[in-house]
Amino acid sequence: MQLDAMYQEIILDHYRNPHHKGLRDPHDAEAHHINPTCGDEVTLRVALTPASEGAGLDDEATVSDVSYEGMGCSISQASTSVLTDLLIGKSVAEGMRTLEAFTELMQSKGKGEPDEDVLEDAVAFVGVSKYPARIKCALLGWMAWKDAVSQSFEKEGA
Amino acid sequence: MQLDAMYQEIILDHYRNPHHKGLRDPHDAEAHHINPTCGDEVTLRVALTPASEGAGLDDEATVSDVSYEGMGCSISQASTSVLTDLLIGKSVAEGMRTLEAFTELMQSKGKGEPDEDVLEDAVAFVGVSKYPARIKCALLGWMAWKDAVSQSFEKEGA
Amino acid sequence: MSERELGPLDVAAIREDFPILSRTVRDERPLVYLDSGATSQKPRQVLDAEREFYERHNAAVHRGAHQLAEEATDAYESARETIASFIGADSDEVVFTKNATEAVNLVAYAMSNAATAEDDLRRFQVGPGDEIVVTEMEHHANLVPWQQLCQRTGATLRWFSVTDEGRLDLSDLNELVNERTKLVAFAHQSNVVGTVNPVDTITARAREVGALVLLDACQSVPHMPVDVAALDVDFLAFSGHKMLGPNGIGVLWGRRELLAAMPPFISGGSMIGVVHMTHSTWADAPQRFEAGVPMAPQAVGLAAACDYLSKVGMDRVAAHEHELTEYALKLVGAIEGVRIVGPTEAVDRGGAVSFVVEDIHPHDLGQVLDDRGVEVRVGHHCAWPLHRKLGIVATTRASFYLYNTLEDVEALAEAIRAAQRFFGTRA
Amino acid sequence: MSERELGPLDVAAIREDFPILSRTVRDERPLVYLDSGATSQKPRQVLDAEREFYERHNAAVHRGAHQLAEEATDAYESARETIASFIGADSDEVVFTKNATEAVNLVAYAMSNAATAEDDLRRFQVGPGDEIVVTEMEHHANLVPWQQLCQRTGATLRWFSVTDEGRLDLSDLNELVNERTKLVAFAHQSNVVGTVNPVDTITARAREVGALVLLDACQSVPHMPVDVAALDVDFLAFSGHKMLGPNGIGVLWGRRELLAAMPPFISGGSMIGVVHMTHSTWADAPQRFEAGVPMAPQAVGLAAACDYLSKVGMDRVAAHEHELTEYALKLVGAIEGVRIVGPTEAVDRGGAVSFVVEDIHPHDLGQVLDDRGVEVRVGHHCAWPLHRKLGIVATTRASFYLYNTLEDVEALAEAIRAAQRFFGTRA
Ligand SMILES: Cc1ncc(COP(=O)(O)O)c(C=O)c1O
Ligand SMILES: Cc1ncc(COP(=O)(O)O)c(C=O)c1O
Repeated sequence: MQLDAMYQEIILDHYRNPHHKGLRDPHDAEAHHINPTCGDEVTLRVALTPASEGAGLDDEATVSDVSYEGMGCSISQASTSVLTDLLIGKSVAEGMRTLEAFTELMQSKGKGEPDEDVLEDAVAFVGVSKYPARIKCALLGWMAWKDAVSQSFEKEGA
Repeated sequence: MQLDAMYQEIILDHYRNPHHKGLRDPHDAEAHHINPTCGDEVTLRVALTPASEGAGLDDEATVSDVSYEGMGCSISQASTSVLTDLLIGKSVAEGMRTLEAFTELMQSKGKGEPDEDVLEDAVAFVGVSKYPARIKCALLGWMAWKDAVSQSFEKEGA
Repeated sequence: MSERELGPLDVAAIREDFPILSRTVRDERPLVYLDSGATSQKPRQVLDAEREFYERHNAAVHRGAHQLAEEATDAYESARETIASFIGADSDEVVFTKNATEAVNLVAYAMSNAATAEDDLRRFQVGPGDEIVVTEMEHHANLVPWQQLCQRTGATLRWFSVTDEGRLDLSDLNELVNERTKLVAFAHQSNVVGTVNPVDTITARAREVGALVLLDACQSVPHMPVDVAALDVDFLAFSGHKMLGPNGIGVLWGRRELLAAMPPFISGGSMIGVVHMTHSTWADAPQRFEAGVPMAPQAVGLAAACDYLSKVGMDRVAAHEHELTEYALKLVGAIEGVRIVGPTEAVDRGGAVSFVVEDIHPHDLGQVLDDRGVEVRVGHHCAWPLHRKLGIVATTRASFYLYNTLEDVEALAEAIRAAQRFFGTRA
Repeated sequence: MSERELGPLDVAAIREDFPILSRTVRDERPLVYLDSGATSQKPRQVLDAEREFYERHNAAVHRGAHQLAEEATDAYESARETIASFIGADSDEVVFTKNATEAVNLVAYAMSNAATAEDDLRRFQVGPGDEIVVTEMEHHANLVPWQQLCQRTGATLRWFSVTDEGRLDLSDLNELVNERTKLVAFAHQSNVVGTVNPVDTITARAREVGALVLLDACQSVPHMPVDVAALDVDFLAFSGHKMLGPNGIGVLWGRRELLAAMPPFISGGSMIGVVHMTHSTWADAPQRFEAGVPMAPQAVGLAAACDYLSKVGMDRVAAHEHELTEYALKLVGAIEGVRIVGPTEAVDRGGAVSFVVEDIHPHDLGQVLDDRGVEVRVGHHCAWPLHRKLGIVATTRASFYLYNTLEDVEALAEAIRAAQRFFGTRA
């Protein structure tokens, strides 16, 4: 039974009791992502706070809130829930590094040795990386987050 | 060496010394046929004479002339030459029966037992029917003849 | 055919012909392949036929005069005859494509090409004011090409809706299919809910208004006897890979007089009459629609698949799948928390059984099933609008073929219960 | 690479890998296969790889989450990587089609689809006043699709003419390729006269005027090292069956940013983003251009073919064919009454050697050659305008590959002389 390795308790916990779920205001941008193979969806909002009074939105900005709504499998839902825990309060730059670490973990084919300091609960997804068809599920919320951040930046620039 | 069975002397004779070649007038219709795989062409004319003074052109009409011009392999050229010998002077109905007998021979995969009374020199083409790619060559002039005759009929009807 | 004449399938013997069925998956679990609706497995006989072509007769068909080319051409055209007769058609009405998707696109593009063609092709021309009718249960392959045709030409796309049980709602048949309708395209059998659609009712109305009818037979030709002569449709599309044949080959059957008039789709070598720099003319059908060096070995493989199915008997295949479907509807339908999506009785219904399991997402369910060797498909199965209509994001689908057994169905039901235990949604 | 490093091919060992080469034709004549320009023969390694896929990993790729689907998808995408690296490309720039003909049509149809697309796709849009440039030596596959695109859109087709030696006449390059030119499409190597065209000269001019460039690489990728990074073209099309691969698979390589922007051609499952009844969105390239269940086993076979060729070394393959071509030009060219059509020196020239024999029609010549087991192609080789230009109805073509020997060339020359004796045109 490889299932236990994939569906670690942390994942099932986040799935059953998702953190920060529900769309909230204020927000700077909202992204809606769909997994075309299964139709799973996530709508995700970010609110950013400039690093200092009067500064613009840049990599140093703080992720003041991430909220989301969505339907999908345990993996996509849990991974989005974990994402909110990880990213709220971090700077955008730190968030992007976390995204990178998570993406790398997902491509590790089950052989990744994730840095628990960076990924915290997200290390539980290492088992998912053994199932190529599920990697998209795990990344769904993360891609939406990346998209929403760059939308925030663009809006500001415009 | 199966070649001798295919290229019987009769065929090579007609190829080297074609009968009734060259386009002539008067004619009722002209058809131009091309073999799309090799580009061989034949332009063939028919002149028909009504079966009786004042009658229209029908199956009883006489094929008073067949003339042609063309370029192509020995098989297509010889078979058109043989065609003119066979069909000039016959009625259209007889001509169609000859065409039918020839077509049947071509589909016989080398096993046809052609009626020499009907096909005369054309019996020599039995060997060709063993080579599917060459059957079109042998039929090129015949198809043009059929086409020219129905064009003649149509013109008359119009 | 009477019961006695029919007799059951010898499934054990059949399974011997499919090398893949003896492999194991995950932790040495025997393979329970329930995804034939996506693609079927291939018997040795098909693989042997294809290989024999390559090893003995391989050459470019219709392009050479040498012996290999003769043999290859003969093999290709004999395959066309076998496949044609498998669906009760004449061989010059059978066009080879790469899959059913290309077959549908062929007709859709030929129709927009008719608009810019010089000849009088009114029958195929569509434009503003004209309507194309599809259904809400179509596979994307029989929906998106028509959306695109409408986009290219300005025609309007309309559709039959689907009832909660997954049947076509034909109540507005006479309004939907009307004098403006140029073509009606629909699935013979749904790849999601298994529904067999009432072809006669729809074609009868299409005939009244002079509309063309295209039947997506991807899920019928592999699973039941199909006879185009009896169907009174104009076009029929299906794929080789779903009927024990190789990948890379599909079929468009079309009525002779339509194929004769229709402008080409893909153009290039072997589909031409004469080529000048400034213009070209076309070969007769079916060659007109088969540009380039064709998939001759795949045609030979597909013919071997038809021979295999004919030898078993399509009646028998259908009866066997009916039995499996009935059993699955009963067994799976009886599990608490499971809801069958689509007809729950095996009447006018084929062997695609989709369902949802309360509180378990199909992806998670599929994962548990896979862990036990039970291979099903999860998602929208390329029928997104149908799922949206039924208010479901995704379903889990088990689909059967002649090599499946009653034990496979039991393994499926057992695996669903295991998933419920694993996720703690049922005891 | 130096001579020593290169070393000759071990043709005898290579021939062992091709089962068909040991068969006989006609009256037990050994097969002398000189028609690889039409289609190549397949080594055991390719047939084994395809069969292994069917027997072990067969499932619908990109559509399932179970283990077989995972393995099948992995095999398919790994094949894409192998094939991409064979031509120096990245794998997401490689689109699988059914043959090269579909690849060319894909671009031509995407361009007319851009005209009715909503987005700003100016780069691909053509209409009245715009020009498409081809050459007089094109295979129908790289000519008729552009004629058809012009017919659909009102654009104008123009072309480079060909000199008497079968080279492109580039004297009017700057006039022909001008500000109105949207795309230039031409063959890397002629399938009739063997000419290797000066890609750089033409693309340099195309770049000046901002025209896209499509290279028909059907006769180059199988026979010489081809590196898209070095070529500076926008699209490259070739077929699997001409390079030891299976039938039913071709490749369109396209620059990433172009594929990213280009509208789809064939639509249906697996190429979509979201599907509603009223509209759909598209997946990213390459999936956007691969509708329907793809030819995964054929992709695996083609990757095995690339591996085979890479192991031999494309430099070596090219050198070997160069040797055969030189020998053939010398031996066949020396026969009285024989005229080589195309370059008579093996410079910028590949191994398609076409010729005419005085007073013997190619069909008749081919028949005698076939009778002796020498399999060549006769006709216009899907390049009718080139033949018309050169004032010839048809030619006889011998074309070589890595499995041909110098003895094959000698058999060809001897067979031509036999034909002359048979028809009495020479002693
Ligand atoms: C130069 C050239 N272009 C295009 C093609 C078309 O290839 P296919 O028929 O495999 O699509 C061929 C071969 O037939 C060719 O030689
Ligand atoms: C009902 C139906 N139509 C069309 C298709 C498309 O077939 P293919 O992907 O082989 O072109 C399928 C299967 O995928 C199907 O089930």
